[in-house]
Amino acid sequence: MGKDEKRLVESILFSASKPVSINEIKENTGITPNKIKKILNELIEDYSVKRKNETSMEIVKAGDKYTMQVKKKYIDSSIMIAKPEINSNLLKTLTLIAFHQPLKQSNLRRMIGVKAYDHVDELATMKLIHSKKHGSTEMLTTTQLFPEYFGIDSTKPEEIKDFLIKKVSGKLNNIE
Amino acid sequence: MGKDEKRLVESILFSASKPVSINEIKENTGITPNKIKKILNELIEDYSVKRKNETSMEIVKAGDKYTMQVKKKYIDSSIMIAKPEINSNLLKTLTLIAFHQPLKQSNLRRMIGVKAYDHVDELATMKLIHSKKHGSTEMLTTTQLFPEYFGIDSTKPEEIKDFLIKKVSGKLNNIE
Amino acid sequence: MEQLKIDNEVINHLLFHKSLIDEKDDATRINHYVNMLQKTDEGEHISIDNPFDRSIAIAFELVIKQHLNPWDIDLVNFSTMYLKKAKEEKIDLMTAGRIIYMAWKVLKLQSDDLVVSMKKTEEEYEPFGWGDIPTEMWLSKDDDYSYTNLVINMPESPLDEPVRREANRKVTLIELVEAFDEARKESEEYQILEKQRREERERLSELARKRMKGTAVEDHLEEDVKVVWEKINQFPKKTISIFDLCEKKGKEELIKVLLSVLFLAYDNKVLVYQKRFPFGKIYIKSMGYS
Repeated sequence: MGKDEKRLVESILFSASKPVSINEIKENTGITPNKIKKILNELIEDYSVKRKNETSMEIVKAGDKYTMQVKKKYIDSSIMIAKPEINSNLLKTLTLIAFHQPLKQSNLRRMIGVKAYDHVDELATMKLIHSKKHGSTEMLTTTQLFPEYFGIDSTKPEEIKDFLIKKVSGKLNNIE
Repeated sequence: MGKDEKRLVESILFSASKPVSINEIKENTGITPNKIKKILNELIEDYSVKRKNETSMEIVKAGDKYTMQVKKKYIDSSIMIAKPEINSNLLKTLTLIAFHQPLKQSNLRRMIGVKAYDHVDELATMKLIHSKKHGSTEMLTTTQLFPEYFGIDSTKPEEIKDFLIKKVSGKLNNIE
Repeated sequence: MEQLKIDNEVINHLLFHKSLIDEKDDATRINHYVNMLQKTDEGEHISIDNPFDRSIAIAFELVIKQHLNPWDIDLVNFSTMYLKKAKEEKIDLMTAGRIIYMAWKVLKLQSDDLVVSMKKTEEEYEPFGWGDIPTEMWLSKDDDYSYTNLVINMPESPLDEPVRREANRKVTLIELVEAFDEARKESEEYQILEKQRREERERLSELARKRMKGTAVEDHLEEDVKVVWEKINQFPKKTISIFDLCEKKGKEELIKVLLSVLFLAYDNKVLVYQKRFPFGKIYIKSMGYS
């Protein structure tokens, strides 16, 4: 039954606690990849349009994967119970790396000062950025985990950049 | 607004990933306990009656707490996609300790290398193993929680050992 | 042409290290090496009185003559060549040996425990190549500049961490049993490898001991190692930072402590690691007497 398959995919997204790939969904449900793609698009639409006011969750494409998460609007209350991992200064540094990537560590140092080194350490430990030796400095890029973690619908640097620009202007408008 | 409060409570149930009490919901949302109770009953009804065929999740009362979970019907496919609470490297170390117990930490070091120290720390924190000073090293044994956790019908080290050997030699076929 | 590039690399390498240290402190020494290097480049043969400087000078000479990349030196080959060269030059083998010996130890430690795990975590995902590095400064583009400033001065971060479930499940019995089977196999393999490593280590330290026998360096080093080991044992925590072991802030003490810690790591008394290589903080984890 088509309807049941949709529920099956939904239950996977709910239980996974992390973004899942179409392949992982296939392995757990036996549904064909094409059908899974169709179901996922339906689910995204159901949550964001049809049931918009009747749910506090959303389903989003995150990198090449899919995930169920709390809508932004309700994050403030639920964040207390789910404990965020990354403090806001670190998030800013990550934003700069993602925006300017590939970014030389020495340039990051010029942007934010000596804390650059600690931040790079931490972000690399979280596997959100890559740091690769290049002559006497390190070249910083975001990893594949980055769009997955933040629910960004692209793995392309240029599109990630667009996303980040939108985010900044969104935040600035909210403040005013 | 009433509708928004309902969504707020729902987002808490979703993100908590474990049963939460009315008090915990109150602390995170500021809604009064009486109202929370009302909202929870509405949510239970929404998921189980109104939206019965449009969701694979349900909200249930578990003791004095409330939780959002996958409906029984969909559990079989979705359960394995969640991460196990003990990661596979740690699990391997645990089985070695269970098999060789009482096992000197220094011998564990010889079996698996320096990661032994971190693993012992973690397993002890999870209360799955005991570590007791013995001369210059630590003596490792499994706790009572170990057989409980895995549903092994014995607390005796010898029987646990037999169990592991039998299961492995049975080529994993007889376990059910 | 190629030769010239590598020579420049060596000088860059030195200048890079110079930029990392205090102006007064060791910079004069590095300057000295740079001068030395430029002289060899001009065909002048190195003749220096200080035995330590001489052994270092030879190291540089080797790197240049053998076209080695100073950022990525194969220490095994390097040590062989270096010792041969040191003998030819009638260099004080005690100092020369010490340099190689320490380098070897660090390398051994890294290859024993770190390389394996590093290989595993390395990602294949590489959206950029070296050609993608912008040649102009980020400051030179208006948009980039203003974006950077906006982000830095915002009261909150533009990125929000999404809230997802963090649910996990219990381990199943099948997983337990499979893990046991794997653990047994891995442990057997590990022990075979460990035996080979031990034999190799013993062979090497025997070699080094012979070389350093009865020297002043050996005596000092042993004393230093003893003191540092006692200090480590006084800490209630198992994991400490290398700075916890230094009383003053001087570079000399730091190097002395680091050398001792490397010896202790080599003897399996402590575990030394960095969260990030090469400039991350150095941590030391005591492993007791076991």
